[in-house]
Amino acid sequence: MAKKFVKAFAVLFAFSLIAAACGGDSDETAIENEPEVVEEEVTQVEEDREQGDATGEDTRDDMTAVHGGRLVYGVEADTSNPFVPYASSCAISCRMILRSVSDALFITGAGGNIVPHLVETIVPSADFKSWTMAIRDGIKFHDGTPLDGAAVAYNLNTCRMSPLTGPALSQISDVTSDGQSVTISYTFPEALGPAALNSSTQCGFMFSPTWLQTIASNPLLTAEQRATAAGNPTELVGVGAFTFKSYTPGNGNSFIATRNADYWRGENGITGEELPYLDEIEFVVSVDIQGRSNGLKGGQFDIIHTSNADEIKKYEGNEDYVLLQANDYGETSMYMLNAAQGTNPYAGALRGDPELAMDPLGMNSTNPMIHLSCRKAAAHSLDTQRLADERGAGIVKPANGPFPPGSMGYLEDTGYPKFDIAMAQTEMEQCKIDSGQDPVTVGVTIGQDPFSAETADLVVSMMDDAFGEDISVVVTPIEQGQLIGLALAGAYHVMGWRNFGGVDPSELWYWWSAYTASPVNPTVPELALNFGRFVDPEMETAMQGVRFNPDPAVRKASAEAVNRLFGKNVWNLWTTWTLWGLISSPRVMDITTFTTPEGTMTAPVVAGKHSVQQIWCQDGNCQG
Amino acid sequence: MKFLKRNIGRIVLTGLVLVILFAWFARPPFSWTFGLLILVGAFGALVTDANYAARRIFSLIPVLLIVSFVVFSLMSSLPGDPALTILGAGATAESIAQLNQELGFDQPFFNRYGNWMGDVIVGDLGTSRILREDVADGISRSITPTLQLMAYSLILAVLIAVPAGMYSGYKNGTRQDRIISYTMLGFLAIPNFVLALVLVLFLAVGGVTIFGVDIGFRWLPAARYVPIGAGWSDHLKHMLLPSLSLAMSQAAVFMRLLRSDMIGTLRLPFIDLARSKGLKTGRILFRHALRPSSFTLITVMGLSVGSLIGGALITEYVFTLPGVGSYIFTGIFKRDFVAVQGAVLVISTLFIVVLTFSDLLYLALDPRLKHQSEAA
Amino acid sequence: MKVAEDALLEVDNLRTQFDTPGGLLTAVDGVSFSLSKGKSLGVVGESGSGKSVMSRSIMRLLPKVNIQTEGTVRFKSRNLMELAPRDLRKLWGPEMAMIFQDPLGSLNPVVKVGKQVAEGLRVHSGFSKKEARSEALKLLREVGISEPERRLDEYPHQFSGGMRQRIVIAIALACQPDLLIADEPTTALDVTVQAQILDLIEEQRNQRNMSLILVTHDLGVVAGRTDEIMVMYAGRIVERAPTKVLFANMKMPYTEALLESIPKLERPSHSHLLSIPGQPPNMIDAPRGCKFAPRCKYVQDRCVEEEPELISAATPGHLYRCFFPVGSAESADALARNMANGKVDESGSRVHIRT
Amino acid sequence: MIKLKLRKRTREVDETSRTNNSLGLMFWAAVSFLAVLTFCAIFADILPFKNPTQTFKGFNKNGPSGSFLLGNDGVGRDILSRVVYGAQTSLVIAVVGTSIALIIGGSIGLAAGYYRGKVDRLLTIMLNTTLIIPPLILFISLILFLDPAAERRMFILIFTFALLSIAPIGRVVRANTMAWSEREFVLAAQTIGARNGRVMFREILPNVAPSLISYSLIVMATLIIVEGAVAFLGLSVPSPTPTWGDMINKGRPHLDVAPHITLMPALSMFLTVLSLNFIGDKLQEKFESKAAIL
Repeated sequence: MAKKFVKAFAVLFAFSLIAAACGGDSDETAIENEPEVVEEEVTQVEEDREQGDATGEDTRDDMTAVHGGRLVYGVEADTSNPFVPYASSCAISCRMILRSVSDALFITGAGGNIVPHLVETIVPSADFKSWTMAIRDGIKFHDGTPLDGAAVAYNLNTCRMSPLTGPALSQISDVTSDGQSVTISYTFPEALGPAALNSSTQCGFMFSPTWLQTIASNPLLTAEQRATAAGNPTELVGVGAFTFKSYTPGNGNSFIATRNADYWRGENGITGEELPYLDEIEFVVSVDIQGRSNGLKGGQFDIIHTSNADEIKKYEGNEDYVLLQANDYGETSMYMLNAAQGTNPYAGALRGDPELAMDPLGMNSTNPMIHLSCRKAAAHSLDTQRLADERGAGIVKPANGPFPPGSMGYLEDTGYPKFDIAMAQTEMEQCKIDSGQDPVTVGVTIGQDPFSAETADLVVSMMDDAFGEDISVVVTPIEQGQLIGLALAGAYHVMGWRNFGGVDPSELWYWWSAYTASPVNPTVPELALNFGRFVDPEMETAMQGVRFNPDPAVRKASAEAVNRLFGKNVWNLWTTWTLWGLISSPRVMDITTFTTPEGTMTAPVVAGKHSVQQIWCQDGNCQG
Repeated sequence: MKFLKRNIGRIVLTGLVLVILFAWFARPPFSWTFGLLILVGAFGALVTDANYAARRIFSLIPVLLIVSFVVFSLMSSLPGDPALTILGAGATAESIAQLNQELGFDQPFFNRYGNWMGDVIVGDLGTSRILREDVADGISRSITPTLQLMAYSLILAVLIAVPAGMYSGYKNGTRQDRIISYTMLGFLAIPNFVLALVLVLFLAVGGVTIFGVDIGFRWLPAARYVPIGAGWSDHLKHMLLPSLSLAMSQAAVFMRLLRSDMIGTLRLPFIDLARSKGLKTGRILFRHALRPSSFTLITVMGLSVGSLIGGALITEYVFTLPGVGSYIFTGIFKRDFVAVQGAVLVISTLFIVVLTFSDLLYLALDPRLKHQSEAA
Repeated sequence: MKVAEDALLEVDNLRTQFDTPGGLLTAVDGVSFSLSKGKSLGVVGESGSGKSVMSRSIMRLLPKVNIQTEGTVRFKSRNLMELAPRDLRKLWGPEMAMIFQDPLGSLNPVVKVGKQVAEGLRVHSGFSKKEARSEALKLLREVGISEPERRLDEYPHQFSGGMRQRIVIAIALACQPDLLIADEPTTALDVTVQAQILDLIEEQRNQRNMSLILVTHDLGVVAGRTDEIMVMYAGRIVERAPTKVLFANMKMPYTEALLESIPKLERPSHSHLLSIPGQPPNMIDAPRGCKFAPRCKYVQDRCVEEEPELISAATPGHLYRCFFPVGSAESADALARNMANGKVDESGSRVHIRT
Repeated sequence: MIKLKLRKRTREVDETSRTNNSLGLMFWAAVSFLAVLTFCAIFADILPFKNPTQTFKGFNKNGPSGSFLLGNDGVGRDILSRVVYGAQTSLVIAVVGTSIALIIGGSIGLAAGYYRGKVDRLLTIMLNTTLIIPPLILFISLILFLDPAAERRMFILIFTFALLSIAPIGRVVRANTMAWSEREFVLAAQTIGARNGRVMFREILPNVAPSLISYSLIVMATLIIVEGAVAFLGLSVPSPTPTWGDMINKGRPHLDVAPHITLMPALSMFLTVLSLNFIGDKLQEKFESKAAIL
């Protein structure tokens, strides 16, 4: 009974930490999230895209994998420094690196279910408030430290105590270990438990505690230990298929990892498999999509990734390259709005401060978007179909909420304002009264790449068309990696963004909760995970229905209610469902294939991320 | 005592070299600047006299002070809460207070300047909170590709400009002269960022297809940096397009200068004498006319390093090169003040050193000036 | 015109024209003469008389752009006008060499003098670096430079004007040329140094049995130094004669004027250029008749109407171009007439009416 | 003597084919191009150009057509009007920047060249100080440190560009002033007791002016390119105000499918810079040969 319950929820629940992220080339910046249920194996890319979830699976004919080769992967950003999970704003590029040097406790299965990977078995207590995991025996970190219960507990505790990742793990009350087993205690009954620590979650990746103890930023260290800590937080010591070789920060530089001959799934490992196939893998930072694309065409990169649909479209039908498209685990592209104003009774209650200010520094006081009328006016003025057609090369669809088609909570009509200039102008009149501004002045923060800037130009022009002299928009480009910082600190009015991918709405609660909408930790006065900083009691109620009610019908209704609340309150300006593209040389095989030691297939692409252990190149040579 | 007096220049120079050597070993990024400084000093001592070279190098000190002051003033005019801007995400109240203290924002301006200069002199440019890296390390790492890029561009520019300028000056007024001059005028008008795009499009990524015909090639790499250690040919292949895109407008400037100076020189009587000796035209042009025509060119080459550095910023961005330009570029968009400040300081120092070098080179090439400097 | 059998250089009807914005400028106009081996010829004329252009035309040193040269220049029976630049280069240095007016300008300021002297030797005689250097050393010693070992490695600006000209001479002599053209070699030098340099040239010419063309504006310079003198005016030869004959019996009023302009002790040397009143004619649109007519104190109507031919005088080898040769009865009459009608003043100077 | 004459003559000969009174067809072509461009830029609001920031739905990346003569950019804006309004930005920055530099650099150069000695040394040091920091780097630091928010970008651009052009202009004026103040008429003016200011502005300046003007054109050309580089990095006047460099940068992602988006602004910049350089060259040649005759 208990086991069945777990399984049912395992499919539904998944959890992700901050996947602070940045689309180096897309017009929005991503906060990555959870896998979503893949309804079926899809073969026809085109067809799927019509349905809103193209496959990312490498469907080329099976050939026998061979060893050897050096893969050069052009990645979009250098956002990850340092890589230690508890301190990293880890975007897709960073996740790819984590996947190469370490493995996660769990991994997302092909059906969106959660499959144990480093964990062998998992058993909950009767009240689901405590979960005990058995870690596979015999696995060693690259430095020889054994992966035991204590090591896992140490990793989890660094994340719990970190100001960055702590808030997302706040439901964990304690982590204890004994031999190869780890027990996690929760303050609430948790239907899913630690399975949330999967490969989509940076804290699910395990690193050597011996090494972590040498890192000065480790929150578990005492002041004296910190003073003598001399380890380098970028020189990752994990359990992964590749071992750290070198890392140099900055555009054009790279992270290099070489084959780990003692990989636990290798010939010397506990499973006796022969992973990985590649001798070496190099992730080269190339923030400019044109630079990345040119590098692929010029043969400097063997594979690149991008969420720039315009660039993806150029590779369609190009037989010199293999193009995989994926929007399975649906992120949504949007213009995020900062609604911080007034006080927050929810967080205030937790902190014992009934007057807890949402915007203590007054950074958002001149933002007209704190008024519903202004948000509505902006939403009415945006022709999202046009954005999809002209900026997404017609291969992406306009979005109307955080839940893409096929996911729970998706609605044909969420009540989100439709493109309607007359309505926009009506709302704008109200907005001018509400905000007391004429013209209404708003700042838009975007990534610095030309494509994002051009998209922003289009958006501004749409607003000009609708409002003319009534609005004044100032666009500020900033480096992708810094966008997350501004979002966390609430230092923006409107921001180009990409977020809310996930299997189940329940895992998205902390993005939307009032508890995380204002300073979540007394020692961190600025940071909030609810980047939009909206306090919505109805949203709290609806999210509780999604999180804690086991009845699928209630959950679905609650999720739809969440979607409608977004539509009604216009907390974000939705643009399109995000599409990821992996473009590679045809020599690179099995890019997205990955099976567990038990033979379970895993999800090929999770919001652009995929495993690298089973990639191989024809004739053991990626460059040909 | 007499020995001391007579050789004061030599002694000072030796002392300077020792100090610099110390700084070199103390911190890496200055190895470049100071290394060059040593070269310049040695070169100066060789071609002129030690006294003059030492004087010239000493005169750099006030200039360097001005630069550091300008850079520091910029840093001090930071808008908003600098600590917050620097720390960004992940800042704690504690760390903000600590940083404010560390940066000494509570102290008066000149105290801060003094402290900062103290750090800079021993090679400590501070730590970038955003890159989470020692700025000096970052710059010393990224300056290698930039210096290579600049060196290759300069070499390419000279290789293009000298023959073209000499030929054009020699053929002054003819159709060949006009063709070369107008072509170069054209290159002067093509911004390097456009040239970079065009070169990549047509020589690296296969060009465009017009009416079903592919125009373009895939001869050269379009991105990435390969260090010399990974093989010279590979290294040069990767550097060719970036260098070329930087070199062309410089070549145009150089060529035009050389051409007009060449025309002037070829009118001088010693060219007639050289001809009357029965020398071949090539020998006359290269052995007799080139050197006296190259003085302006050398000065301008020194100055052109300034625009090359600016150009490197763009070129490195387009070609995904991890140079100092990329470092500054990222720093700007990440609002990483410490990193940009350090990089600007190092680049300016480098620039000044190069200018001094070109001055001394000028001196070496024109014995008349050397004579004057000795007399003075 | 008859040419001696052993002529080293024969110039026949040489004409050099410059293509200028104002029109075709004729700098050298139909010059013919010959020079035997070992002989020396002085070419005398004012600034702009075409003597420098002529010497360069003979050497074929003029640039090609916008300049036309006609006629023949035979050197050792080869027509230089038909030689390719390659072949000319082989002549320059070992066969014929030139010395220029400005000793500082003639030396490359950024090349050590030793190198400049040795350069021709390296190119033409195939000397090694060392051989060329020792030969250069010898040459410098021959032209009278003290401490030549040290001075080989010095730059031109470290030498005085006279020393520089000595170096230029050394360069010209380096490859033992058969013909030396010295174009105003002493103009830029002090009077005291002038004589030394001229003596040096003379001495070297005798030693090497070399032919010499000495171009100068100063009749005094060539007096007694060259075997023959050729006087040029407006691009033409106006008088030519063996030196002694010329001084004894000059026919051309222009030569006479030049002679009068030789610096006298009581007059500072730099004033001599102004001593012939009037200006040389415009060479683009030259007047009909005798080119010297406007400045000539013997001028008659005929001189303005008609240009005199180059005719032989009684003395052998003496040619001149005048209707009223100096010392003849006609000229005395002409002068008297001019004084009478006020064209010439009491002192015998031509009165000029500014137009 | 004859030597000098000869050289002067050959010099005139060389230059006939090029300067020979008329400035040549190319010169007038360049002048007309600039005149048309300037006219369009000044009267852009009156002339029938489309709104440069208006995006036309469904026209994105369209090639040249009847209603959009130079085609449309990545979001459907009219490239022709963006080129014209971009010229406005470029020309304003170049002209104002150069003018300020002319006034400051010109005065410094004039004083340094006229007074010589200590004044000269001091002013030369001042001029050289502005050369210490490489131009683009100086500009970028100014942007970053003074105004990351892009609100006063235009002002900073002009300020920096003026600062950067002071030294080159000052040097040219200084050298010219030195040469001219040796001339007889200047000495004459000085001997009759004219005041220094009068001599500088009445006697020297008019003679220095021609070469100064032609040099200013070359400085302007340089500024246009530097502005382009700055805009290419996304640091010039904030979007959506059109500038050529920004248009080139934004056309970059579409280079392989719609090259005209990049080509048109690049071509405008190329022609403008070429014209300015060409006119500057020609004028310099002309003034130089005139000065030589004097």
